[in-house]
Amino acid sequence: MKTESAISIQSKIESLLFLHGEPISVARLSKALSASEAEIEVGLEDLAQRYVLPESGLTLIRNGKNAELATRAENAPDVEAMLVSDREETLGKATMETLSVVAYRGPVSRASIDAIRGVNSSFALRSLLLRGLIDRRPNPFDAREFEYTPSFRLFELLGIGSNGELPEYATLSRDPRLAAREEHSDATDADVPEEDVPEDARTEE
Amino acid sequence: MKTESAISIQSKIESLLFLHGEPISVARLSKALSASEAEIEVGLEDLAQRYVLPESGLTLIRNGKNAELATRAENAPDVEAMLVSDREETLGKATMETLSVVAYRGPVSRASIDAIRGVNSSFALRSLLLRGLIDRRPNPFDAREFEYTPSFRLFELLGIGSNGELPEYATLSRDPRLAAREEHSDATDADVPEEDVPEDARTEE
Amino acid sequence: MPYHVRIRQFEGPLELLLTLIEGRKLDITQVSLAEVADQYLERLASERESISLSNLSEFLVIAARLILIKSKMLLPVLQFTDEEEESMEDLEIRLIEYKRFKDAAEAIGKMLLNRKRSFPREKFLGAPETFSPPKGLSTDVLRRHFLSVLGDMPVKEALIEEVIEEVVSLEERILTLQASLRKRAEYGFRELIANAEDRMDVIVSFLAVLELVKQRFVVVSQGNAFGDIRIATSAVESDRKKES
Repeated sequence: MKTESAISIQSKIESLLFLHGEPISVARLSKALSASEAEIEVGLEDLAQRYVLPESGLTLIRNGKNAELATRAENAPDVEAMLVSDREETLGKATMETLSVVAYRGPVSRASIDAIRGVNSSFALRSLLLRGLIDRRPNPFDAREFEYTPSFRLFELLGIGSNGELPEYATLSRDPRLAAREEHSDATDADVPEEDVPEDARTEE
Repeated sequence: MKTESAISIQSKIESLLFLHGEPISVARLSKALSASEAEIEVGLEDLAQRYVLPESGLTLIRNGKNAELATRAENAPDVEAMLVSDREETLGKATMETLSVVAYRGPVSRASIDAIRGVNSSFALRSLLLRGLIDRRPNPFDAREFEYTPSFRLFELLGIGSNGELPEYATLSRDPRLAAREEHSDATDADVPEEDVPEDARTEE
Repeated sequence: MPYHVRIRQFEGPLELLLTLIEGRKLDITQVSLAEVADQYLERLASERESISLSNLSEFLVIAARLILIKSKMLLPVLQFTDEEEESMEDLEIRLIEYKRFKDAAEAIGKMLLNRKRSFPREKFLGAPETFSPPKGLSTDVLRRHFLSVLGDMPVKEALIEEVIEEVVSLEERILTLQASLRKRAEYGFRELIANAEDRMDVIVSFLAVLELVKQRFVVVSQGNAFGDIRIATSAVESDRKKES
């Protein structure tokens, strides 16, 4: 098809490398894009050529039969500065609330965290993982799902041995309002009672 | 230094967006790169232009004062094969209506959404928040209220670069009463209170 | 008790109105609004039980506007206040706007189904994880944030209670009216609303009368265009009384 072929193989390779944080082999790219390894090699060449232009911020790293996307070497100072500043930054309300839910409720699934907070928590969880404040592991009962726990280093920092030592843990971790929220999260549009009062109703007063 | 200035701001912006992954504000880019927000805007524009070329595998998504790098929407079939697919369940009628109001009118309060739909939209909003299709933040003019905006995730799923690419954006993004009022009043009474300018002024003459 | 299955094609008053107008293949105008007014009131009366409390007041407000529009069509000589005129036109604007969003929702739905979509990159993908807690983190800070999450939980609040009051008042009004009519055979609508505190009060009374007409408890008549609406116990009801 005309429109299909207008998007070059170079473009598709770039999309795949962009999403993948690690090197990908030429063989794997060839399989994923149903193209010969020779075609992939040409695509990678073209990509590398394009990245040489001064307006590009990316670079292609080749290591034998593997390829990986990275930031342009000349931009390293800016990149480093951003990594450092991000880690020194204070955590926002959303991230702190997510941390508190993991601390009091961990091990806890993302779906439960979302339901308890009433909003999607994926950005907050990613930040907390990067900062080593929480850990992620596959749910032993459902391999498709992860569960989140506070990290040991977090406990060390807080000077406690387990989350049971958090203030008012027994009451707060079993607050009945939590269960009510989690129940509602798997209801679909159709079967939720209309009288259901949403969490943000109070803002309307 | 010659070599330093040869690397355009566009290149640095691309490096930072690539590294950061998640949406980043123009203000933060401006601070990180010691450039004015206007310069950043120009750089983002240039970047978006470059991504239009068929050999590019990336795209720039804009949402208000934030920007994010993502894969080219047309490459989805190739990219999906390599990802753990997060199959979306279909959304109900009420949820879709609410989503469309937020997409075109965001930032928008719950009261305004309810007024447009003629029904209470809180459950639909909660469902959209949990799915990460919309975001909420306190209303800058009234902290007791939230305002809702479309999320980057929504634009990613729709395969568009900004809300301007939504169908019939120009018509739907504007309140018809405001449009009527502006039409009927000249520049001098632009800031009279709403009650003073009836929308049917013309028919009353 | 048999299962009570809720089957409703519409969620809110605007959707109901639009369904009625489109069902007759009409454009959205004052005339078409007047044409579907009766149907709207019938549906409202017959499906009131399945309408949630939080939405009922909006159904009633729109019912009141439809009654205004209908009376304007039927009695062109009637004078309306600017506010009333505006509220009639506003309903038309709102309905057109609602229809646009309903169509947009469908368009967006289709877009979500096609395979064209972008994927973002994870934050700092590939960057090493380093332990970097925020300054001042303590167990008490965590406790406070957890409490704030708990505080976001649903609270039954005033808004809903107000609506309940409105509904209760509609029900009460019907009972009061029935009781009064048992004592006296006929009432004037003006008499009925003499003590009305506000517009909503008048609307509630009017709806109460409509409800009673529907239940065949009363019959209403109007002598001339500006005459008072006379409300009288219906023949059916008088017979019922005699029998008992």
